[in-house]
Amino acid sequence: MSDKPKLAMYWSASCGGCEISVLNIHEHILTVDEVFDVAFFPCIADFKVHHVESYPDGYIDVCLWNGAVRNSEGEHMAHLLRQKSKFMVAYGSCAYEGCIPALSNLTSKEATFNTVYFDNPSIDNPNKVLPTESVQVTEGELTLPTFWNTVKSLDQVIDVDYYLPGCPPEPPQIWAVLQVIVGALLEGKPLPPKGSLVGHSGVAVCEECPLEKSEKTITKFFRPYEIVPEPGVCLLEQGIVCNGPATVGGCGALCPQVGMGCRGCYGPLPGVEDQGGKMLSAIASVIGAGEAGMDEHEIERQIEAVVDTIVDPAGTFYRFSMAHSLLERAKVNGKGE
Amino acid sequence: MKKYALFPGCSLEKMAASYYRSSVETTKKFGVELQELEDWNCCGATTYSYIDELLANTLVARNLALAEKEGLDFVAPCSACYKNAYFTNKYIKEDPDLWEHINYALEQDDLQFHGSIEVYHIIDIFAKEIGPEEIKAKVTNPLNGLKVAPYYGCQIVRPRKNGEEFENPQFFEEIIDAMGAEPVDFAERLRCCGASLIMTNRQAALEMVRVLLNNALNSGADVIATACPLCQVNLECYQTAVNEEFGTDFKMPVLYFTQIMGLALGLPRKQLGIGSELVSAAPIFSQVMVKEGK
Amino acid sequence: MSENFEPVIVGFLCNWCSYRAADLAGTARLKYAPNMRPIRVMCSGRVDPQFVLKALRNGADGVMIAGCHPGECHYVSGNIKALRRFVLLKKMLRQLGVEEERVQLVWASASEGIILAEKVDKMTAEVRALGPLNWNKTVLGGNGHPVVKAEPVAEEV
Amino acid sequence: MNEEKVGVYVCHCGTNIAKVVDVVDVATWAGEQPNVEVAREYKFMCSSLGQELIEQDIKEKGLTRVVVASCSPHMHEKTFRGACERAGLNPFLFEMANIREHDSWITDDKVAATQKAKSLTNAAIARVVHHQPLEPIPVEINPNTLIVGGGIAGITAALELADAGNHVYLVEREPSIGGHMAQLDKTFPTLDCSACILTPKMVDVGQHANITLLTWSEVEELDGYLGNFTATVRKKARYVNEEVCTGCGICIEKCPAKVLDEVFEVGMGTRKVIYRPFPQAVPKYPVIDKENCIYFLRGKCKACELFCPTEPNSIDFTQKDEILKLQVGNIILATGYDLFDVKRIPQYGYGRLKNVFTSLEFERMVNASGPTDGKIVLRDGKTPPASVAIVHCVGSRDENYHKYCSKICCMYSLKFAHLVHERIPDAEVYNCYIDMRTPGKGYEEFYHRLLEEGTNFIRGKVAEITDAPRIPAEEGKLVVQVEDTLIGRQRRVPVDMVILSPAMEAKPDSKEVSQLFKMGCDFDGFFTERHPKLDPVATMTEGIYIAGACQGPKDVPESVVQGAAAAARVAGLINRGTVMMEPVRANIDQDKCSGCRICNNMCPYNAIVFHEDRHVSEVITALCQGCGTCVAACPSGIITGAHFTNDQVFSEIEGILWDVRPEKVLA
Amino acid sequence: MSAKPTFSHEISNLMYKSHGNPTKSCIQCGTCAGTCPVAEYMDQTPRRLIGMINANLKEEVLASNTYWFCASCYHCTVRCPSQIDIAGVMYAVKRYSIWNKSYSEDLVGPAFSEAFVKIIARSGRSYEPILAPTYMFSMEPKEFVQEAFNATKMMLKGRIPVLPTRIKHIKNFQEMIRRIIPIGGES
Ligand SMILES: Cc1cc2nc3c(=O)[nH]c(=O)nc-3n(C[C@H](O)[C@H](O)[C@H](O)COP(=O)(O)OP(=O)(O)OC[C@H]3O[C@@H](n4cnc5c(N)ncnc54)[C@H](O)[C@@H]3O)c2cc1C
Ligand SMILES: Cc1cc2nc3c(=O)[nH]c(=O)nc-3n(C[C@H](O)[C@H](O)[C@H](O)COP(=O)(O)OP(=O)(O)OC[C@H]3O[C@@H](n4cnc5c(N)ncnc54)[C@H](O)[C@@H]3O)c2cc1C
Ligand code: SF4
Ligand code: SF4
Ligand code: SF4
Ligand code: SF4
Ligand code: SF4
Ligand code: SF4
Ligand code: SF4
Ligand code: SF4
Repeated sequence: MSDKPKLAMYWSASCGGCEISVLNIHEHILTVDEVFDVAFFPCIADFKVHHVESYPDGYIDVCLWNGAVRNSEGEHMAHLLRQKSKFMVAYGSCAYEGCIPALSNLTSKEATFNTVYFDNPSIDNPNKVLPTESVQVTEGELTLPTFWNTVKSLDQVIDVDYYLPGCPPEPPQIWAVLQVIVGALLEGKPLPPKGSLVGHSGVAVCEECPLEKSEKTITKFFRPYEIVPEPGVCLLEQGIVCNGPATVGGCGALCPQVGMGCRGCYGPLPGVEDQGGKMLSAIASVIGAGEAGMDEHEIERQIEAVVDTIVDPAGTFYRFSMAHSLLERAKVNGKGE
Repeated sequence: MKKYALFPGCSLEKMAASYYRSSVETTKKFGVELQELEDWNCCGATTYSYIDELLANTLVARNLALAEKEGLDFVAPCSACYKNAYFTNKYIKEDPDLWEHINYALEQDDLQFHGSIEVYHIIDIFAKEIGPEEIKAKVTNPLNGLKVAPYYGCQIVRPRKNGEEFENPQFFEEIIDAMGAEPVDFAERLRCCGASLIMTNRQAALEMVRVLLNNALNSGADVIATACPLCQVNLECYQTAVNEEFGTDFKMPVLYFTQIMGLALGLPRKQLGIGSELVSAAPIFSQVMVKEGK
Repeated sequence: MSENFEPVIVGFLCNWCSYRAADLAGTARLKYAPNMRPIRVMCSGRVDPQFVLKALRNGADGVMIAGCHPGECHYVSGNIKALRRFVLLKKMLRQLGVEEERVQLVWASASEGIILAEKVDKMTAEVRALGPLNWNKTVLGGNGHPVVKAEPVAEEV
Repeated sequence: MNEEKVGVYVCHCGTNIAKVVDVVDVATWAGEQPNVEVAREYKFMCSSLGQELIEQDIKEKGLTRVVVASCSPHMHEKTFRGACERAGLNPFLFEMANIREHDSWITDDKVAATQKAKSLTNAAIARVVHHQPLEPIPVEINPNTLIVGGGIAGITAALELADAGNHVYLVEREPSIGGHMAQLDKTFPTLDCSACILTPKMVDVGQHANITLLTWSEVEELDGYLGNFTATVRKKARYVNEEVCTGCGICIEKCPAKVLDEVFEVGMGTRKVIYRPFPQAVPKYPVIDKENCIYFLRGKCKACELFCPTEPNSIDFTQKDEILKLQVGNIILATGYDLFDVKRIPQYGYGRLKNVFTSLEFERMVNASGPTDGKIVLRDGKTPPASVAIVHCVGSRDENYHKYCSKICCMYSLKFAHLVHERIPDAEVYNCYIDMRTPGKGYEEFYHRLLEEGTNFIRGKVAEITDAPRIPAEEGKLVVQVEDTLIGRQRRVPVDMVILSPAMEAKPDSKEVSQLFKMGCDFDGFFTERHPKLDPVATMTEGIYIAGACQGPKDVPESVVQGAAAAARVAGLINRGTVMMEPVRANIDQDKCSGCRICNNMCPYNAIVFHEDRHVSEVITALCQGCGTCVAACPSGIITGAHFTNDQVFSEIEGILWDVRPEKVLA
Repeated sequence: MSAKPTFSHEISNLMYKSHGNPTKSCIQCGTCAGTCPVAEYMDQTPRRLIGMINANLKEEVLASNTYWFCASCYHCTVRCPSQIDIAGVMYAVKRYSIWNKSYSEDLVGPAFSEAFVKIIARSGRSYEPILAPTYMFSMEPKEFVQEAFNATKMMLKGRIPVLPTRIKHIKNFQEMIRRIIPIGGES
């Protein structure tokens, strides 16, 4: 191989959209190809783990890790790639904060398996077969990785240098970040401090969102299918839960612009510890119920009536950030595990 | 048809059989069925509490649990039984330890108290569940001109503390009014008749009866309506004793309000148990034209 | 559950009412459970749900938010905002498996030292009955991660 | 890690803390905590020696932060901030841990108390390193004052301020000032005539150049803060032009419509539809009661207009309510009280037994200008009673109604007894009381006078009043049934007249009023003072004061004292011109505000404005009171609540949970 | 705290919390005694009895007839401004005296109560003819004649049962009672 900087990208617990997003940076992909040597990128080239194992420590310059860590294999690969890479980038929401896979932190491994292997209407599993971690066959022992109860973000397993939010990250942001890295690698330009969240606007999505905003008083919430939003008006004001206010921008407010409330994939604003908690606070604050002067119980009853229309608060406010939230997971059956 | 578990209590078995019958007959007219609680036990009147409050509560809880088993709300025509049931129901729910203890005892009788039913006095059924409007609509024989003294006594209003109800209740008056009769201004209507003292302090009890009879008479009543067998016996059966003691000459009929209601509904006297009085109620029949049904 | 488990409850007390109610309870030498550790905020409306989550995450067995009665807020209606947030937070905490008794909102005006003391006693007993929460150990199995505070990079697009 | 040097001082408070908390242990332990430069314990930190200890350490050890673990910050925060300031440290770099009120005083468990003391101290240490130096905010005081309620308390306050040269707006709901005192006949204990002492003061108010009197008016809205309030006042239409009316009263004479006067005469007398509540009313202009006016009801009459002698005519049926905006710096509330509705105690028979009266009815009855020209008579209007029972504590000292003692009723009940003796010398008077409460200058002496006058005092709370006789002597009488507890017998006292002395209670709208003025009222509805002993006229809201019976049961002398005291407090502020306010304020980082507008309707003081052009929100510092509601709401986390920042509170949480927190989060 | 509880504490302890405030909160206002329809016949008015309890005058309280003469009308209870359940206190003292067998000899109340309880423990229901003799022996001859006269009249009108009724699973019922207290077992 040449002495060009080495690039790796690994796909852990995730949908793979992040891989595609890298390829989706249009003509810039040519620059990437020009600048880097690919050292490991199972999605586009046939590398095996033993290739990586054979590299000296720190051989890979930049490793883009996509996906949450959900089982023992992910953990192993994370440690391995950390050892072999100079810069470890948590690429995309799954790696950064757990994303959709981490929603299973709201329940237990058993319940997840139940859904996946038994209860799902498309499943036909009369013998109730579950994957077994170790099976003896004539050829010897076959193993599967251990499936964890809790989904973790990458930084809960290894040390991470940079975070790039988004599900997936948006091309201009990816390109901007790559430029910074390339500048550093090739021209010795300064890098942002270790642990930085990169590739976002630093201000909430609402700033990029062109919809008209006014003071908010919400008396009923709607699920997306229950309402046709009035064009041009802030969705939240119409009772459509939009996480835009609590989500760092950089995406260009793509969702709200097409009538779909921001789901929150870019994660919280820098300085905010818990995206769900903050969004919850914001939404609850503008509930239009319970005016001063009413009877205490009446106030509570009215508020409850409005809150009832938010069907799944945990899933709504932590859709992308469950693993990285303050509580990280739910307590199930009186305990965590 | 709305159904209730009727708790007759010891006195309704015989001493106040007329109250039992008239209650069943009159409620029936309004589509209400009173079904006697199967295998009930004495609720202890007030006497149990003298000895052991926990036991008293347990006895009552057994009856409540029986009614719960049937899925029926509990109705007692006797004010003392009602008071016991009402408060036991309340106390147990307020006190988890008591609840646990009582259920531990009830286990022996294959019963459990869940606290899922309401407790009513029979007069609540008329005053609140049926209501004066409906009574008025069903009255076929309005008791025009009959002056009735509504005697509340103690325990249907006390020791509950809901607003003015315990010092200035009106529901009895409203029922009498609905029957077409005239409720008189009976100032002493909330005063205790002394029933529980008749055995233990006769002198006091008789004076208490005198005060009530005197006030009823002064207020121009033709008859006293009661809603409790103990009050009825006390006010009626001891009139002779009062007359002897105080040199008075009371001949005040004392009927259960259900009996008077029965008359207004046109039920035959017999069905209402009229005739077993010790002070004849005959004068009131001659006074109001009573059209009896069959 | 250890025999003599004593819960740790973090209390967020409004400066104007419940903090003063706690002062009053002390001045009146009322004896109540020492388990609630108060943090003063200017208004129950200042209580960010993150505070509650943070306290639970950091080992509290319960969190009490205390403010003035509705209609008596020193800042007019901060407590109503607190109530709105609390109702929604409670719903979410239910999903997260946190028992209802562990996070409570109570009203105690400056003169209600007795009420505050009673509420603390009651809540302490309730949480004691539930046992320890110790989120990091029991729920996360000791694998809790340090919370990362990220700094944004200057935007270049 | 932070470079700050923290000094920690653990106070014994004599034995108040040290008896329960092992203060030495706490101090030693604190000394080992990160950032702590020095930790000491001392007997009395608030003493001058204690404060010097802090000052010395700041100077000698270069402390940059100070923590005192002692009593409530409401007690001594100011003291210790002062010590820091004197030593050249910004006072906001100080934090207090309350290990007395919240710890040593609430438990006897020494181990738990010491542990809690460590938690609270550690929380303060963790927090204080994140503190930032802050500067108090100066606020200018508008010299005008608004006084709400024109009873004796409000009148006194208005005159005090106005005489000192300050402008006052006095807003009164009724057509005349005077309040309850104007309804009274004589006032205890000296028995001077109420009108004689009140009228001159009312006239002063009416004529004072510095007082704008707004009767028949109510405050509808209040904005702003100490020094700069804006009150919106509705001046209801009087239908009489105050500019031209001379108050001659001819219209009143000629008006053909009479109605029951339920306000001033409490239903004992009548008044015309165009009326003055009472002859000495201030202002003198009458007012038309629109609800009952024949012209307004049927479009005909106008007798008042016809006979009005002024030119132009003073009657103006087209008058509309006026809305005024008043700019004031301070507000005094003197909205007074109401009497308990005696019908809530049915066994006393009011409303059913016609010769049962309330105290205020009796006051009107004995008043020479009242409906019976001062004659004490039964409801029939002619028969003087031969016996009168006066029932104390009606609705007071009773957990079923009001637990408190109304304080004034014993005294006025004695006054009534005296008035009956005076007007009907042969009458028997019975005062049924639980305890005779007559503390006050000359009050007990008054009681003794009544004992000598031959009043029958029965110590016992009346059980019931009935008209049902049990013996012939009771026939045709009201029977008061009561235990005479001093002899231990139940008594039935037959009388002709009963006077009930009802509890003094808060105005029915006191809750709304307290909300309108953004201050507190207690469970009973009386306005809450800042401190029950040391600050009884201030409220928790800066710039709002209270005086008179709206704060709690009170007689005239006490109402006057409070009115004057409130005025003095306000005058002090006006004199200072500017006051310094706590810099606990919110601030929006406008570079990071997304303009989502979540915070826009959070602020009760409308301190948050949205800039449409730049799409960002901003806090107007002068309006912000620092509640932090918007801080908690902002989903971007970019509103900073000074002195209560997220960093500070998060660190405090971590610190307070020092003994249970997961090690990793410690960092 | 091993100090012996005072009499007033003992009485308070005999009442469930739902029964209002402890006697200690009495302000001696006399509403109870002013209300009580039996006050005239009591040797101490209800207020004084409460006062005596608070003063721990145990002997005097137990010797009083007040609590036996209380008709349980609850009128005092609903009126008490300190929300003391006076009628409940009367019951508590009754219980105390029965357990300690310390009521005065000439009272009918205790004997009547015990007789009543025994019958119920035996049959689950009460039965007036058996009950009558247990209390009548204590009456004046004139009263006895009247009582017998009344009873006969009622019997004639069919208002007194000839035989006692009893409940079905009396064994279970008695077991149930034993779980609460051991009384009733021996009869
Ligand atoms: C029967 C009786 C006899 C008494 N006798 C004596 C006595 O002999 N000696 C004695 O010292 N005390 C006596 N008092 C007590 C005395 O009446 C009070 O102490 C005194 O009146 C309290 O004055 P105040 O100004 O606080 O309240 P108030 O007199 O009640 O005045 C309050 C004023 O505020 C007005 N107001 C209320 N709300 C508003 C609003 N929202 N906006 C505008 N205006 C409003 C009211 O209309 C009223 O004019 C007696 C009281 C009673 C009931
Ligand atoms: C045992 C007791 C307990 C109490 N408890 C309470 C309580 O719990 N709550 C409560 O509210 N109140 C309580 N009080 C009442 C309280 O003490 C007084 O109300 C209060 O102290 C009065 O304050 P003052 O300033 O008017 O008078 P003082 O406290 O007497 O002050 C008067 C000052 O003037 C000085 N002085 C006197 N004459 C002259 C002179 N000619 N020249 C110069 N200086 C002079 C005196 O030396 C003194 O320092 C209590 C009183 C007592 C006796
Ligand atoms: S729609 Fe969403 S992103 Fe757009 S302004 Fe409203 S809340 Fe913000
Ligand atoms: S500082 Fe507070 S705790 Fe210390 S001595 Fe002073 S009052 Fe007591
Ligand atoms: S118009 Fe109205 S106020 Fe004038 S005289 Fe006629 S009724 Fe009286
Ligand atoms: S002042 Fe006298 S009458 Fe009034 S509440 Fe107090 S004790 Fe009762
Ligand atoms: S902190 Fe925010 S909400 Fe509170 S007063 Fe200030 S600006 Fe208004
Ligand atoms: S809530 Fe925060 S981000 Fe939104 S407008 Fe207000 S300050 Fe700006
Ligand atoms: S009524 Fe209540 S407070 Fe008054 S004497 Fe009786 S027990 Fe005591
Ligand atoms: S309950 Fe007893 S003490 Fe009370 S009033 Fe009735 S009889 Fe008297």
